Amino acid sequence: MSTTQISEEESQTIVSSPKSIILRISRSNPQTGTAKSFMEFKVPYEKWTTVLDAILEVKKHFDHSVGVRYSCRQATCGSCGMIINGKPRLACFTKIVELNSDVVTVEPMNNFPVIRDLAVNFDRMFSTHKKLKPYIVRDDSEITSKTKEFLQTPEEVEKYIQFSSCIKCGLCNSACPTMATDSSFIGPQALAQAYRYIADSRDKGKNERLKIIDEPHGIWRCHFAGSCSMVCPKGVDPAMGIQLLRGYLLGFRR
Amino acid sequence: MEKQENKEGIKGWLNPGRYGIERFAYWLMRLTGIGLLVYFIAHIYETSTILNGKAAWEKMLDLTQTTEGHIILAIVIGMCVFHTANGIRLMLGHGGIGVGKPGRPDYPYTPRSINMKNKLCIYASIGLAALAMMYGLGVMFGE
Amino acid sequence: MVNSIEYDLIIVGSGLAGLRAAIAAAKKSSKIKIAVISKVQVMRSHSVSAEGGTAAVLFEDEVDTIESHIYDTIKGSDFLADQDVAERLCTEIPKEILQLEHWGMPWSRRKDGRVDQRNFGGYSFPRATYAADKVGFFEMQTLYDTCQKFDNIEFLNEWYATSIIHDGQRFLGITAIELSNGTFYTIKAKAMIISTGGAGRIYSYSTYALSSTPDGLDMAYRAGMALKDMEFVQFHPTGILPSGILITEGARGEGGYLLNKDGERFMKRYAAGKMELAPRDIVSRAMMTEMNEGRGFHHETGVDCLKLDLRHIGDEVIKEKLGGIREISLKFSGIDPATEPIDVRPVCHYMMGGIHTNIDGATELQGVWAAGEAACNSVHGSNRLGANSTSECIVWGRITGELAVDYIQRGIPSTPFPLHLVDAEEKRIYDGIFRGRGDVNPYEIRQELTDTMNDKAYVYRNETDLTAGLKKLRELRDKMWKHVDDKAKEYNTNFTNVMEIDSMFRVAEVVLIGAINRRESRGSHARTDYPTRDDVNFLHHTLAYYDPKEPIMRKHPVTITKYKPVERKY
Amino acid sequence: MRESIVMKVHYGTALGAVALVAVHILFRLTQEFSKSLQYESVIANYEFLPYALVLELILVLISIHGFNGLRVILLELKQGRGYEKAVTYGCIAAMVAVIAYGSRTIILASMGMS
Ligand SMILES: Cc1cc2nc3c(=O)[nH]c(=O)nc-3n(C[C@H](O)[C@H](O)[C@H](O)COP(=O)(O)OP(=O)(O)OC[C@H]3O[C@@H](n4cnc5c(N)ncnc54)[C@H](O)[C@@H]3O)c2cc1C
Ligand code: HEM
Ligand code: SF4
Ligand code: F3S
Ligand code: FES
Repeated sequence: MSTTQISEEESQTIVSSPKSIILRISRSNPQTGTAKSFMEFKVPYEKWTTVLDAILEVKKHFDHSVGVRYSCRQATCGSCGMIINGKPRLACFTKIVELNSDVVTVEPMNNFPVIRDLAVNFDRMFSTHKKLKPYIVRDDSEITSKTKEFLQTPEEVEKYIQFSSCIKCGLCNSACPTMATDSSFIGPQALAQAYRYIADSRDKGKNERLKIIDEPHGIWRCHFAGSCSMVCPKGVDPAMGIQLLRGYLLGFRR
Repeated sequence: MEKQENKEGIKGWLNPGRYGIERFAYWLMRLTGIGLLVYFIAHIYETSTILNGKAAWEKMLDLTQTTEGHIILAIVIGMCVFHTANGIRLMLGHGGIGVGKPGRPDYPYTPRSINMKNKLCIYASIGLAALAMMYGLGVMFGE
Repeated sequence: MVNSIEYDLIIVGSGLAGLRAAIAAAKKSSKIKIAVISKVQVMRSHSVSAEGGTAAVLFEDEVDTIESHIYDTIKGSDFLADQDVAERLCTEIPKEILQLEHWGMPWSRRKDGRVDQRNFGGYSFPRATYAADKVGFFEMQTLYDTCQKFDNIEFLNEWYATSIIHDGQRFLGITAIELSNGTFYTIKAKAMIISTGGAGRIYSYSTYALSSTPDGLDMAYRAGMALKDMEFVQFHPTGILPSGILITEGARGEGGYLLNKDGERFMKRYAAGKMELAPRDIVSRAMMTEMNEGRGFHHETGVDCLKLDLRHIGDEVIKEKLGGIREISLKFSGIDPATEPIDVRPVCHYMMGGIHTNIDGATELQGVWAAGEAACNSVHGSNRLGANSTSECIVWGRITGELAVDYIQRGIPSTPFPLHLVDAEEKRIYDGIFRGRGDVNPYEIRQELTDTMNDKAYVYRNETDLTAGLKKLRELRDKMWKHVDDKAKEYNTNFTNVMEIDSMFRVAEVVLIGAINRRESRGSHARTDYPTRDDVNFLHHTLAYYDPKEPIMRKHPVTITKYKPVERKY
Repeated sequence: MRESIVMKVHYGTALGAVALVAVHILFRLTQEFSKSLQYESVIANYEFLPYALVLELILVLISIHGFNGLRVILLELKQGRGYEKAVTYGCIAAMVAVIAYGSRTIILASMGMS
């Protein structure tokens, strides 16, 4: 059996691999009361095989019923966040070889309700994101026939572009220690987005957003543990965004 | 509820192996905060015995001025120094100072808020705490 | 009893087209209840992968003209585009770029603060509006975030639509499964917009997201709508090995070279005027020719490839404008494009064909519109220019969103809901698939099917291969693979995977039959046995209608306004 | 109350405490450690009014800071309307109790009531 999906015009070349790992997949189905247990599979890999490839290999050939969310396989859609060998990561952006381990354990992300196996429920994160008004707030945000663009220099773009790279994968929320116990905390994902829009020179919604995050389970429940930034696969650095955001509330910044 | 949300729970507060020194500092900050609060309450109770006259005060001293007492006091000194020093770092950080400037991230991404400045401050806080503890022990046992 | 819910407008598919439609509709009327249905979580749609740019004329005050954009599009299409439609695209898109800008899109800027543009294949001027090399991602984010303003847009995340219910004349609703708990629903509605995107996963070497399967096309096809021009499949010149992840055309737009084994910029032999920035069909054919004639590199995975050289562009420009592909290249091939050329090979990338619509995006069924890659309003003809697809998604997203609301507001007489159709659909998927029996692994069948498409209907095609492919496809289809081993209701991706495979067979068949029938070479469809364009016999669109036995093929005229077909040279 | 005001108080009390605890400790260091603990010298300290004032301030600031810190931790630990109310009021009550008890010592001792 081959792991690769390469094929070419003339004929399909199968590259067989001598190397393999044990993939341990966490299985559970809370809706039917099936408790968490691990299933192990021996999966061959190449130097380019990602953890997602390995899981899909299992799904293809060993057990069709593995519940896993995926789509883009190139770290842009944010579907495949999970705990891999103990750390929150994107399965499609983690190569087996990087893990330096003969055993790869995959579990659903922490701090999200599990739907089944590796798939978790994002409802709360999405609705929190919505609550923070993640859009340009100003009266003339709709164009008319005479509209010209709002000018913005490359330097002004630089101020928010990194926060704009968030793929809503939820890894940061899964890593944050506050999220580990506080189910009402806004969380790093949404806070970073609040900052993304406030830092945008076109936006005028700063005060509205600051009001929303200034509540007992708001921005103050971040203690600058920085774990969110460590796991973020896109370099968003939510920890920085949150501290800068708090700067406004503390009067360090205008 | 907690189970359903797959929360890590209190053990999720620690995880320094997974997330590094910043996470350790976070946890130490909590621990020292609580520790100091406990000491503080005890200390107020301790000092209140002064109102009951010299005998009571000295009885209390007998209780606290022991080897264990001194060790506890040294730990409190350490906690206080760490909590204070790290607290000052955090206050600056929370205000957006020393967390880096936003800008285009380049792969492989290294978050600017997790920087040497902060790490050094954490190490310094721990170092200072250790020094203070040793100094305290020196003073207390040095006679 | 089947669960039933009701909306005014349902939008199936939440890519650029679907989200733009949702905003247009919500803006037009806050009273209309809108549902956006997507089999993935809304913001995870395939559109996030679009990299290079969105074509629009923004600098009419400097050099560019809309007229030129129209002509480039038509010439790029090898004159199979409907010219009135191309004109609509090019006149509408500049406004949309500004509207996105006003909603927060982080377009890359010029020093003077205006929105910047870059070069792209087949255009006479730099016309691809870009945001580094994550255009689709940022557009999706802007639209998704803007949707949050409207309280009458409801997202049905991870709902899999299975069929369209109508009474022969008018649209009445759909059936769908909520994946998180496996509940089967009928969703009644007054109007529908199909924006289920492309179906490029019928090829195994593909830039598409793994979710880009033809379920939406198939749904419309089964409901009696025609699929148009499905034989035209675009192969992008630069996919990396082995995953097929895209290296954007923007890389060549910023000045990248394509090199063969001899270190030669071979494009000079195929399109001396435009070199690497010729339209994609031409570049891909050139690359296949180079490799077939032995001037390719042998990649360690066993296939041939060529090199995309960006070294002369410089590290800083690469980081600034091509950060995404730098990340992909470093991660997946361990190559830093600033110091080493990237291994690339033509890869399935776009489907010009789709659900047959008119210039307004209206399908043949009253109350149903189609927009985006799932639709074929014939703006791209036989070959799409890079950066014109996101433009199309946005323009027709808005148009169909507004028209659907108009239609709903005009009032629709109520008709009894044909419950027997819901029963029939329930039987089809639950008895036919979920409880199906068989011993053949459906995932292996899928692999074989997609490999066959890769083998037999790739850049260069011929009668023998195509008919062999069709034969193989039918053999595979008749094997016993229609069964679902996972019996759980909750998040049963095994079930959806098998339904996807089912739809792949019908749509792949149309692609192959269309390709067999078109005995000419036009745009992306290159027949080695008929190497020239034949305007006498084939200047027409292909329509395919569903029939349980075999698709019924028809012809449909091309709208030509000002531009007479001429030989296409770059 | 807005959480930002509470937290500003939290930071403010921390800063105040830094200064005052420094004074408190330095004051103790002016004497030899064991001597500083002797009944007479402690009483003398209390009776030195400015110092008593410093002690009172420390007491108030640290109580506010410490119990607010406790409130924060407890809020993060568990959620729910009733629980959160109980935590908030519980912390305020405990804070008031500690301040009252501590103040009693300081006031009585400084007035030489012992
Ligand atoms: C790698 C890549 C790069 C590209 N780069 C560019 C570029 O630079 N410029 C450009 O102009 N174009 C580009 N394109 C093309 C362009 O991205 C796509 O044509 C466009 O994004 C399609 O958008 P869409 O809205 O039609 O559908 P998609 O974004 O494909 O969305 C389809 C939606 O339909 C949903 N769906 C499908 N089936 C079902 C079902 N059965 N039930 C419920 N929901 C369903 C999916 O969940 C998804 O939400 C690129 C394409 C690729 C593959
Ligand atoms: C004297 C200097 C002190 C400084 C500069 C200081 C600073 C801080 C800061 C900045 C925080 C917030 C941490 C965060 O939100 O992440 C904090 C929390 C806390 N402090 Fe202090 N503090 C000091 C003294 C004390 C003392 C003496 C006590 C004990 C009574 C105490 C108890 C607490 C508690 C319980 C917390 C909450 C812990 C947490 O949220 O992590 N602090 N301190
Ligand atoms: S901030 Fe980073 S980790 Fe968090 S959701 Fe966004 S991309 Fe994921
Ligand atoms: S991990 Fe959590 S505590 Fe703050 S810095 Fe990140 S949100
Ligand atoms: S599959 Fe899209 S991020 Fe991993």
